[in-house]
Amino acid sequence: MNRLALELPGLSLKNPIMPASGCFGFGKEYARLYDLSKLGAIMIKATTLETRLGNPTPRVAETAAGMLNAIGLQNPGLEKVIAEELKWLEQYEVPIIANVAGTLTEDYVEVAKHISKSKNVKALELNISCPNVKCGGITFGTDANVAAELTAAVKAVSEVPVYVKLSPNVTDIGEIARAVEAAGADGITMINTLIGMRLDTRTGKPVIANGTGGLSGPAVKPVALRMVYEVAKQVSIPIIGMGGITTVDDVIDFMSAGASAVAVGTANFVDPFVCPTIIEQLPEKLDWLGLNHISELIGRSHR
Amino acid sequence: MNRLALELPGLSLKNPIMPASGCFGFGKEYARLYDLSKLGAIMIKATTLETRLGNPTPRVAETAAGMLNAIGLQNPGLEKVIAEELKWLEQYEVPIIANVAGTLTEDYVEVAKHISKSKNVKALELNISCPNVKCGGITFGTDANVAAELTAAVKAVSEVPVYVKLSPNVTDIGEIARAVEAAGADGITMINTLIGMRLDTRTGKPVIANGTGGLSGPAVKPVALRMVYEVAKQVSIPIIGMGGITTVDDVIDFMSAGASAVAVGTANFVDPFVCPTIIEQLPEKLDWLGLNHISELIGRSHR
Amino acid sequence: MIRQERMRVVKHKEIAHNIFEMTLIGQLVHDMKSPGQFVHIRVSDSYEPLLRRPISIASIDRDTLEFTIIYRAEGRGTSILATRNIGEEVDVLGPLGNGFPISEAAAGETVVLVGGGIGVPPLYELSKRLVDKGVKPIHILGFQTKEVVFYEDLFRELGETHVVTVDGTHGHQGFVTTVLADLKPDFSTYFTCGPTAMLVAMENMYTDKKGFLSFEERMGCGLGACFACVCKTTEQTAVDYVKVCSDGPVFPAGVVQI
Amino acid sequence: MIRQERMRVVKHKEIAHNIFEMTLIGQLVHDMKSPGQFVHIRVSDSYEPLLRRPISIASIDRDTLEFTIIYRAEGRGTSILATRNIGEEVDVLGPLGNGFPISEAAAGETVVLVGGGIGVPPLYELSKRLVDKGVKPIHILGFQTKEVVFYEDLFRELGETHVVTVDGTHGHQGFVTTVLADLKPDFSTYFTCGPTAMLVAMENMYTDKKGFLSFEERMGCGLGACFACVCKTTEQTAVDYVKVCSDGPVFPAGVVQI
Ligand SMILES: Cc1cc2nc3c(=O)[nH]c(=O)nc-3n(C[C@H](O)[C@H](O)[C@H](O)COP(=O)(O)OP(=O)(O)OC[C@H]3O[C@@H](n4cnc5c(N)ncnc54)[C@H](O)[C@@H]3O)c2cc1C
Ligand SMILES: Cc1cc2nc3c(=O)[nH]c(=O)nc-3n(C[C@H](O)[C@H](O)[C@H](O)COP(=O)(O)OP(=O)(O)OC[C@H]3O[C@@H](n4cnc5c(N)ncnc54)[C@H](O)[C@@H]3O)c2cc1C
Ligand SMILES: Cc1cc2nc3c(=O)[nH]c(=O)nc-3n(C[C@H](O)[C@H](O)[C@H](O)COP(=O)(O)O)c2cc1C
Ligand SMILES: Cc1cc2nc3c(=O)[nH]c(=O)nc-3n(C[C@H](O)[C@H](O)[C@H](O)COP(=O)(O)O)c2cc1C
Ligand code: FES
Ligand code: FES
Repeated sequence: MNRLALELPGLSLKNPIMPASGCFGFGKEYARLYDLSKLGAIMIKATTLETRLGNPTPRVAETAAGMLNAIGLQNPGLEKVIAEELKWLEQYEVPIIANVAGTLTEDYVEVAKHISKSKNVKALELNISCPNVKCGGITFGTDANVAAELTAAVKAVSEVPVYVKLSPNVTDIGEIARAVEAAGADGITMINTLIGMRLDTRTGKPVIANGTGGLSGPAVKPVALRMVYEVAKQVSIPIIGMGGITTVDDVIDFMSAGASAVAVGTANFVDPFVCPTIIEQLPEKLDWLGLNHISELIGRSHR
Repeated sequence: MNRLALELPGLSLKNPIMPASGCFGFGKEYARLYDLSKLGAIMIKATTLETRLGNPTPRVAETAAGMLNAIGLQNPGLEKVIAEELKWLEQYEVPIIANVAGTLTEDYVEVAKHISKSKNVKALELNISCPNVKCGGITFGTDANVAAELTAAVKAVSEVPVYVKLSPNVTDIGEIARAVEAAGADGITMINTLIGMRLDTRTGKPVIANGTGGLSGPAVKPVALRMVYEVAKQVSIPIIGMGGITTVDDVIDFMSAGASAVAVGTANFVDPFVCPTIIEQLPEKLDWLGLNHISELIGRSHR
Repeated sequence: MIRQERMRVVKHKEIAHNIFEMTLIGQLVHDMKSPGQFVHIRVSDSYEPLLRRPISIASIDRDTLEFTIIYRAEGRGTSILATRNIGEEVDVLGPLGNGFPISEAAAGETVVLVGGGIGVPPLYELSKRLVDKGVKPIHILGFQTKEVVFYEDLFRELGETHVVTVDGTHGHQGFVTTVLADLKPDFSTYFTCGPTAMLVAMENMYTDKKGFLSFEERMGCGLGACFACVCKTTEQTAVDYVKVCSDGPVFPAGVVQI
Repeated sequence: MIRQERMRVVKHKEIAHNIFEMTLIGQLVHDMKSPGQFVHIRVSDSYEPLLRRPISIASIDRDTLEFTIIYRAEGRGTSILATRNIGEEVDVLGPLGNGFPISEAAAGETVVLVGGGIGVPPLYELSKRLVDKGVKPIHILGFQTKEVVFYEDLFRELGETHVVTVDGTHGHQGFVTTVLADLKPDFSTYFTCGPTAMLVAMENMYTDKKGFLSFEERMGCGLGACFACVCKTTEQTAVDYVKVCSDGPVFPAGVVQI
């Protein structure tokens, strides 16, 4: 028995660990470091209909136990992602979760329709929560009705289950979660980054060229955990939790709070081997907790 | 000329540094360490109509570069605060900002009416944003209309200027800021804590007895700074900025983003001398920046 | 006076499994009054970890301006503290709180000092002071297992000492209360510091005796300002609550609701 | 191969004001190929500071498995790195990126190596390799002021060396371009690393020459995955952008839009 294996809509996971979107590119760079087939899944960089060049640099800034980024959804565009990146990823035994972004509903629908046909794309992750693009992205993520409509539109065309990625920059994340569940979402991924800012103390001007950026890393873990805990109480579709996960203990915490799997973002920059390391450490942690199977962790905070 | 002196509604500040509410009690403990007259002002612990005993312990938990608290507005109640705490504080040359909390609008009004008559209370800070109490507090802080109504009701009875303390746990903090400004607020203080959670990895249960708590400390600075920056663009009343301020550079950053003064919370626990230390360092920092007066800092990010 | 001082490490060693003894030197020692007071230690100059750690004062040497703490390196903070080398500095805030009242025991009396695990350290300075005063201490020291026993000989030098381990690998087997039940000592006052379960057991066992208990609670400021470390009091008490950091950590039996 | 390794510090000293030279030993040195590559250093095991710091490889000794970096201790991260003692370990990821193409200079040719401030270090290994190959380097090294000049003698051992300081406190006064304008050296190729303003000046001065420039950009992963360090390219280029960490940090003149 594989003590770490889990089944989620569309996803047969060897283990619940996957790199978060935007923190792993399309896998090529990390494939030089370890075998990507070790991963539970891979969430690829946001894909949009057309090529995007993203925001001006500097695009990242360090903060206390965290970082800000304003990459701006840079990606080669749908066509190239399918023909080159996803094709290349086929050599690995790992399900791909395609992070889908856009400006208009039609963009999302178009990307979802095509990318969901790729052989190794087993689920979509609707990025309705990117704080770093002028329109689209986060606007979809902060209004429950808009989020629900987009979810329904994408569900109508997708050939694989659809997960919706929630923004933490809202008054009531439970409301958005319930709305997308009602609209047919198969799962939820959360959280995207908190909007933040850093100034150059000398000049008083923003360090990030874009002005604001998305805050991620250990600093946001308490906020992410609280939101996962809250949403888990309100929906019955599975949650893929993320936000500051850096250690195997963080994984335990997110699953205890109600996540069925987790994603690791920023920590990949700190330790590029963090995902395989955590996967290796998980069985021992289960022993320490006296658990047989990873699924026993899910939602134990609520019991 | 005092290079650090500033005038805000109701407040003649020797300097822009004040301890944040709840992180300095009513001053007695820190008075054993240094002369409170050095401070720009003091924001006292939230005061409610009746004595409150607060939440069960543990009430605090450490997180990455931050902490969670769920004190639950413990305080001796209006009468004792006026008769004992404020009375005792009269020996110092320092304006007091009274943090006012309650469950119903009437509670706020009642506390505001009486406490604003105290000799050394030069302004009120309406705590519409405490995440750690069952009702009142944050419910007032997440709906612009409710916040505006409460502000107007308190303004009607207060004998001193009224500052409203905003919650960061909202989709659009600018909306709330504009609403309370329109309702007559004389100033804004921000931010209160972000709602967060920590779990005991072993048991899977929350570390804080209350379940969730308020996140503060350096971890939240990027979020606080971004919100101050945003609100400064949208209102013309002054902002007292806070959230993670620990060093003199943090003070420069918040004032650059648009704060007219700042409050220091969690950092008092790390270094009880942090406020006087920052005050001492400010003139040298102004020299470094080539500025004559602290007021030149205010909002320079926007220029 | 409470001071914040960068104190120099003059001794530092592991005296039992994961249990460290650290001696620090500095002016702050001048102000250390009663055994049972504690210091609030910042283990790192960075934001990680952020909060100070409360640690009891285990012994004080006013002549050399040195004092000693004994701590278990367990979590993030104490593990970092354990890496400090001799000659390095540690940021100490203290002395804080109110310790054990020596005045409550008269010369010639017998008292029992009951410690559990990392609750044992403050009893060492307490015992020294009591002995100085002519009080006769009986020490009952409880530990999990042999590996984590410390200071047994030092306590023995001061008076009758019984060590008990939960797993029986050293001394008696059981809990401090097991030993007390067997021993049935004749004494006027007890002083105790250790896990809450132990404090409860002590209060229950000696409802008729004068006792002083040292409590632990998560802390923010350590000064009495933040209301993090509040404990409810029992009905017999005039106040509704006490703060462990500034009203305690030592309270007479019957004050704190446990 | 890119490795992550805890490497041991074998030498560490301040060689100019706030400029440190650190030598590390480990397996990772096996894979260091070209001068101009860099390593990504984690200065602390805690979350503060969180991100790695990119630092150029200044010299490589494959026989002893040692390599050297030279860095300015300025911000939070590098200041912590500066406190590392000999014998301690540092978490290094590398070697990363593509360095200067030695193959672009033929034996007997003269090349100029132009460095500014902390852009000087990678030119040292480059110069050694060029000299080994029979290429004749002319070094133009620019610094702010006398206090921060380093490696002057080491470069002089390898070839003609001109030092210039902005304030004229050491060597010539002015910028590297001031020296070049005076000197009017005859050369085939230039290699340069330093502040962006310097790179711009070099490109503008030698539009007709073959040149290779090493760029700096804020980094996340250092591996090419996060798109933090992207630079727009000029119109002459086939791609829209390049990543400094994985496509660079060294690019031929005319590739990066500056
Ligand atoms: C008055 C007092 C005296 C103490 N004296 C000693 C002593 O002499 N020797 C000793 O080894 N320990 C003592 N403790 C317990 C000691 O404070 C904790 O073991 C220590 O704070 C744990 O920190 P950490 O970095 O190992 O753990 P972490 O898990 O990193 O701690 C996380 C947070 O929880 C707090 N915390 C964790 N455990 C406790 C606890 N038991 N009590 C209070 N706060 C806690 C920490 O201070 C920190 O804020 C004392 C506690 C108090 C309140
Ligand atoms: C390819 C490359 C090679 C480099 N080689 C050297 C070298 O050999 N010697 C040397 O002294 N410096 C070198 N630098 C610059 C060095 O990376 C920065 O000086 C260093 O990261 C600053 O960190 P800090 O902790 O001092 O500053 P902080 O202010 O604490 O840095 C905050 C954040 O900004 C980033 N940052 C700050 N300045 C720079 C910069 N100039 N370039 C990239 N990121 C920056 C840091 O990496 C960190 O993420 C190089 C940079 C790059 C990109
Ligand atoms: C550099 C960077 C780029 C990101 N790009 C994307 C993206 O393209 N799409 C997306 O949905 N989330 C993106 N994110 C958000 C992460 O997927 C993740 O939700 C967030 O960083 C919180 O997790 P962490 O704290 O583990 O990093 C990005 C994050 C970072 C740091
Ligand atoms: C222990 C603690 C108690 C607090 N109590 C109050 C309070 O009573 N009223 C209030 O308005 N804010 C309260 N706050 C919030 C702070 O005033 C401040 O808004 C917040 O902590 C952010 O600032 P910081 O990061 O500097 O701590 C409290 C914060 C802490 C840490
Ligand atoms: S720790 Fe702050 S009141 Fe006790
Ligand atoms: S630093 Fe991540 S792509 Fe270059």
